[in-house]
Amino acid sequence: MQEAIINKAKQLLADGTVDRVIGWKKGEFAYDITPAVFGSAEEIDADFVYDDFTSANVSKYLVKETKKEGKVLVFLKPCDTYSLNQLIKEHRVDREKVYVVGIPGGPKLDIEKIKAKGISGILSVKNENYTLKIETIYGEETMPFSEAILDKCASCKSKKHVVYDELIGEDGEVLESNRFDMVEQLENMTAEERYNFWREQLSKCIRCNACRNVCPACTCEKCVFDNPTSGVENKAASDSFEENMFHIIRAFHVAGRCTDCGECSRVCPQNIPLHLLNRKFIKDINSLYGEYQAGEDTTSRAPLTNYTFDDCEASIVHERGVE
Amino acid sequence: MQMNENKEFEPLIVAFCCNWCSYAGADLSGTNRLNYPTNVKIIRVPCSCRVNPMFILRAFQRGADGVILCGCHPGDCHYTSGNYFTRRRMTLLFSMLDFLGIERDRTRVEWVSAAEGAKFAATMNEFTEAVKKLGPNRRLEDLRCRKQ
Amino acid sequence: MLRISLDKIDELFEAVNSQQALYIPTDRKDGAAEYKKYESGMKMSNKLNTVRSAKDFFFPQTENLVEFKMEGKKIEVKDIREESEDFVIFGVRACDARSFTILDKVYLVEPVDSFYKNRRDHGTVVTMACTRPSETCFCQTFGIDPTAPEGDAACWSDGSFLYFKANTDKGQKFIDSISSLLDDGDTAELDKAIEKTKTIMSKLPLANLSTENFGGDKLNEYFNSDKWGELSESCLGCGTCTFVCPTCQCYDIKDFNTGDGIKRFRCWDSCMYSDFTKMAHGNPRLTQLERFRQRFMHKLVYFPKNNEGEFGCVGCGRCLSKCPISMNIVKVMKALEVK
Amino acid sequence: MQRIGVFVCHCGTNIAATVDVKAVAEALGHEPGVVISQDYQYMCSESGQNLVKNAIKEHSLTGVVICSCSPRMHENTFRKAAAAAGLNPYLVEIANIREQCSWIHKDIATASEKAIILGRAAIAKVHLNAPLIAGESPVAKRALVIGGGIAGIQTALDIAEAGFDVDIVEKQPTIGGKMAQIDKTFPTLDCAACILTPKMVEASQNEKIHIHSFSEVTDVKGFVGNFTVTIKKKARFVDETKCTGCGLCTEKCPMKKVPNEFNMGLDNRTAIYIPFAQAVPKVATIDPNYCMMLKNGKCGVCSKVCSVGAINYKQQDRFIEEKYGAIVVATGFNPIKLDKYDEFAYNQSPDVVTSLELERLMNAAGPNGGTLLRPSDKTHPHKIVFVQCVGSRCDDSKGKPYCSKICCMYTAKHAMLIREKYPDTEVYVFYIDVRTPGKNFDEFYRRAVEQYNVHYIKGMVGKVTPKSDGKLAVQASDLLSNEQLHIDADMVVLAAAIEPDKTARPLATMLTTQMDTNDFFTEAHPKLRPVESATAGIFLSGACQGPKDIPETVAQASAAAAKAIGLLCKNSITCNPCVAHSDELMCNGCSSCEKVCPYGAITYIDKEFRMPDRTTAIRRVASVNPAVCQGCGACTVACPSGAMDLNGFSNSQIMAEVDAICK
Repeated sequence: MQEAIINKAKQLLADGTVDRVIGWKKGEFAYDITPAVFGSAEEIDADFVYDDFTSANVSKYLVKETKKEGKVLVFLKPCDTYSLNQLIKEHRVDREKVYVVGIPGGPKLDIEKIKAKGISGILSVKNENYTLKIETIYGEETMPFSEAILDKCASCKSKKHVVYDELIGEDGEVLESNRFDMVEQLENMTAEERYNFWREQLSKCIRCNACRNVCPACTCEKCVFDNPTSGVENKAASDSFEENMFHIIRAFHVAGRCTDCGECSRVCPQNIPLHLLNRKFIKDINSLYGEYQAGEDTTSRAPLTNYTFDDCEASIVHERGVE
Repeated sequence: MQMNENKEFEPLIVAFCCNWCSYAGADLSGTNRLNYPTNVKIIRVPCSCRVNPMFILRAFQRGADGVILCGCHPGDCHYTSGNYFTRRRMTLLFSMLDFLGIERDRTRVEWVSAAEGAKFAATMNEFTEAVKKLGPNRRLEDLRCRKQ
Repeated sequence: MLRISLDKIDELFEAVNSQQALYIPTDRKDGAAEYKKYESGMKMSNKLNTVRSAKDFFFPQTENLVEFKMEGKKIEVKDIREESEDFVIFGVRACDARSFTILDKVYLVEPVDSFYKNRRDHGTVVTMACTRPSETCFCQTFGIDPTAPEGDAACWSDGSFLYFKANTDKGQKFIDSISSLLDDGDTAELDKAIEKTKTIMSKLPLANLSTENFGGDKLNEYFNSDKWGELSESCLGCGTCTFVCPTCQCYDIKDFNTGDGIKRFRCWDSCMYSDFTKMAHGNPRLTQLERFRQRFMHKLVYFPKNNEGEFGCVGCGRCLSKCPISMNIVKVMKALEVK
Repeated sequence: MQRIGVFVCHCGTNIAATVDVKAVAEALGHEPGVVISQDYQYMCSESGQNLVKNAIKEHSLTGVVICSCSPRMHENTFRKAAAAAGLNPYLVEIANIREQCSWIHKDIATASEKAIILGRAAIAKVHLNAPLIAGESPVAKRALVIGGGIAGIQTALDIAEAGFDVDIVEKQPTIGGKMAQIDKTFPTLDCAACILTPKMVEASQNEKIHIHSFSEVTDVKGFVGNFTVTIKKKARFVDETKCTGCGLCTEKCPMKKVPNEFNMGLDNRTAIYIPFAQAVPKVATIDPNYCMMLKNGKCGVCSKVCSVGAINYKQQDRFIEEKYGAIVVATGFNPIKLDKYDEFAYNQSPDVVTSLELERLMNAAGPNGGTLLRPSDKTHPHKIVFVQCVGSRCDDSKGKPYCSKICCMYTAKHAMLIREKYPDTEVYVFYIDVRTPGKNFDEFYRRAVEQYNVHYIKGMVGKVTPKSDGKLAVQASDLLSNEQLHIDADMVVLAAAIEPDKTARPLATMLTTQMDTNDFFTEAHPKLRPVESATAGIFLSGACQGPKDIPETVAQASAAAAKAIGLLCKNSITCNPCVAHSDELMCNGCSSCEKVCPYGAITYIDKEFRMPDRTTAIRRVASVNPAVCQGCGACTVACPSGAMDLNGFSNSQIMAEVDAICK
């Protein structure tokens, strides 16, 4: 696959279709891949990588890259295409300036899950028939591929590319996923249990803003939390309230816009399952206002900028609540 | 939150009222001398759709024990559609607060028309009682703002 | 050497905890390690390191500095400083231990940061030698020996016993306070274990990373390097690297209006943030490139320039594993280095 | 540094009785930024306003907080006062310590405490107020009158007289309303039709007046000076423009057993009908509930006899949309239904009638051609009992708590007319009180008692029982002599309470105007703005605002017309400057705000911006048209970056209020 992608990139650069390529660059180790912009075939040959660790959603970089001269080639996994579509819908990315090549997606691997098995000093990770052969300073280790896949891939919602100029490989289908299971589990807890669950999670937050800054829906020119005149600006959570506030408002601001790409949870250095907040909104929207998948198209009205006369009342929260 | 002399819990209730219906409804309940507790403090907004979730969280942060949002009945919005957006926004916000384990009885949306002075007073009485039962807001308060 | 059987480690913790507050790294439900106040039954983590570094104990993420009370139109200024309680941080790794030296160079020079000093004076750092370094470790680059950690007192494990040695008076006091639990023992097993660790250290992928081409005199070589553009282009501008870093020491001072007063507090800031160095006229660091450059130039050039060659990095590897886009000081050094 | 003035109004004792105004003024004087804090008896009086004006000048105030009644009441008064003193009117904030404090709380200590908090919130807000300059918006030179009774007709005539186009929307096939059903009017006893029908004709002939009969208002959008109203012209199955009102169809229509509403169901009409001879427009209407042709396609007689071909069985409801500068509500009243009053045997005996039914029974155009006959056996009644306050002044759920105001006088009129025409008929009137406050009213009532020997008995009728001989056994008590009375009457007339028309409430909803608990429209001020609703550009005429007799109704109708004319005379009105605005530097151009704007006030422009790296780039940013924006604020919440904010109700202002309240 990597080879096909590299060839495609070089071809489109060579025939002048595009001026730059957004992809992934290999790192020091087997897993520390960095998203990168490539300007030439030489750079691509040297560093371009597409493997089990290239999980980063690079669609957000298009906001910046499309402001520059020329056309940019981007390789998008199915989930990433939803993000791009949403950005196009919100006029954050000019579709004309992007050449989208859809590529097969995950499941991608989560190095944290490998390390959590006590495997350290990792030198290389190889997938042999869905068994990972991990070479370490302390000797070779193995583990099943399935136990090391990223959470966001484990609950993959779609293998379909919703926007592309061309595809490498076959297009897939929208999947029946179990992505709301954990949300439902939480919903079925008592308020006290939920409160304790989230307090434990959110109290880990160090307000590094990684979740926000990686989020393709968070492309505000100036975030309210960075704006001293917004009245809610804060740099660090000085109180449990602020831990809650930041995450509630962030989730609310992307409600109906979040495509559920899962990047927020992937990048959280404290392993907070932030995607559950977004999924809660998605689940509510689906059940209260009809199925809606952000990024599925570029024309539909978002649930929060829409209404019907017979929408449920807010009291539904009381009526259906578990206690 | 405040305690009166008998140390009975007196909740602080912030009520956001739209100018055209609910604020007028509140006025009417005044004109008709329909009592409701002093715990309720009203903030006038042009339309219920002006109420940002951040205002609601802010109120809780600063010591409110309950927040109620009143607007025109669906279909009666002075601005045609504002309260429909309010309804969706608040449904989702309240659901999220509930998801985080914050007592769902601390928040409420109620549609009160300019003619419903009695409903306004009744709603405020009822909501204040409900919040009183819950006790002080602890799950969404900012300790730095707690009154000594 | 004074030692205690690992079987009796709980007794040790109980004994320390009965005298002063004790903090140990322990595993959270999600598997990651973090420092927590010791409670009976708490187990020390086997993880190489905590997600958040130990700098929190002396330089917490937020702390109140002063309060202003407003009564009508009058303002009263309240000094809220209090003497810190005595506490012990147990199990600090060599890298984190060195970070205190670096922080001290910032906060204990004139004008002394009284908040930092207060906690530094009352805190005893008990370090723990590493036995199982990771591929992300590069403390050696900065001359740190993880088998001989600094700190007020250090301890080693050979798998059966914990061995103690004091590095400072405070450390000696700590060892004295638990001396009833310690016996003098033979270090043959320990020496073997240390040797083994040293062998592993030499085989680490970053073992050969060197600072020889970095330092206070390299401003011109690196400031205008054309590498900064590509290094910073995918930086998200988040603060993860800064906040997990044991040596990052920047903070912002803010006022929080509680309604009947102001709480002035400081909180960690990150040079990666777009409003860092923002002043009345604007921000001299225009783009992420300048901000990104600042972070690494500070660690590799400016800090050693102002601190007798001490680099602003201890090679703990946290940023290597936590950066959302896997950009880090190692990649920067390698890309930038002019030999 | 802000220099804020706080002014605490006593409102006589309205506020001062439950709020310690001195303590409030004292406490608020200590708030940051406050340089003067005063209390005064009536802040809205001229001297009160002067107090504010002088303080603005003397203390160079940068903001004013008035702690008084609702801002819906006097915000404008104080804004004007501030403007007169050279302070931008939008630097005034009102703390509502009357409607939302003194009037609803009883304990002085807690009410005062709350008043201080409300004052503090207003001070916190005014700290952040910015001076705003109001724009202007044009006024549509056309008025809408909803309801074509005497109130609506009079209002329309007056507005038309002033030279403005005016549309009357009447839900019945004819204008005229209740007055057209009345026989004679008190206290002059002149014939109602003789004074009303010329006005109806005048209205129909005035080229400035456009009558939409058999029509309803279905939608109202917009705001003062610029309402857009949708009117449903209900299908009457007769082409109004062709029908000459000859009445041939109504003679030939085979369906003759339709209860005649105009005569209160006391006789019948045909399925195609003209309500009464002087109807305006004099156009036939087919009642689809009874027309055989419409029900099962068998008949078509009217179509055959109509020489002008006006009958159109396929006619559909039509909707028209029109722009208006002002709207006058004149929806009138109805007598209440008496279903719940079994004690008066209204449902058991046809000889128990309401006063309005009696009007028709006595009217020359009524079912009996003007001869008063018992509905049951068409015999001449010799003993008639009038029962007052049926459903009025009730404290139970059956009736209305208010006095219907007109019953005392029309009952005196009825009694007098009967005694005049049929001296052999004895008339008894049972009353609680006789209320006759009006010019020549008491004289009129006394004439009934003294000259016409009507038996006025203070007391209530307990029960009316139909007897087998056709008489009505009336059981009553005479409260003055403390006797129980038994009267065998031939007829009983019930003075039923009046209530607002049922269409009033949905209309109030559309107009976003206030109503009281009895569904009467609420005036903006009971004393000072009796014909305006609290919603700008909506005026009230006639009994929709409260029970009224004809002269009062006409007076109010003209007053409402005068108010409407005053508005229509203006070429433009000052716009609300509290509109949204977008900070281009923060705007993402995402279109969320545009999607929630009900007025289409937001558009997007591509604008060149200097980027942080000193290059330039084109960004899409929102731009708000302040003349179109109505200031609802929906966009401010839809905007995730907070680029969109609202003048007068900014994020920071509202949060400052929240903070102050939660302090």
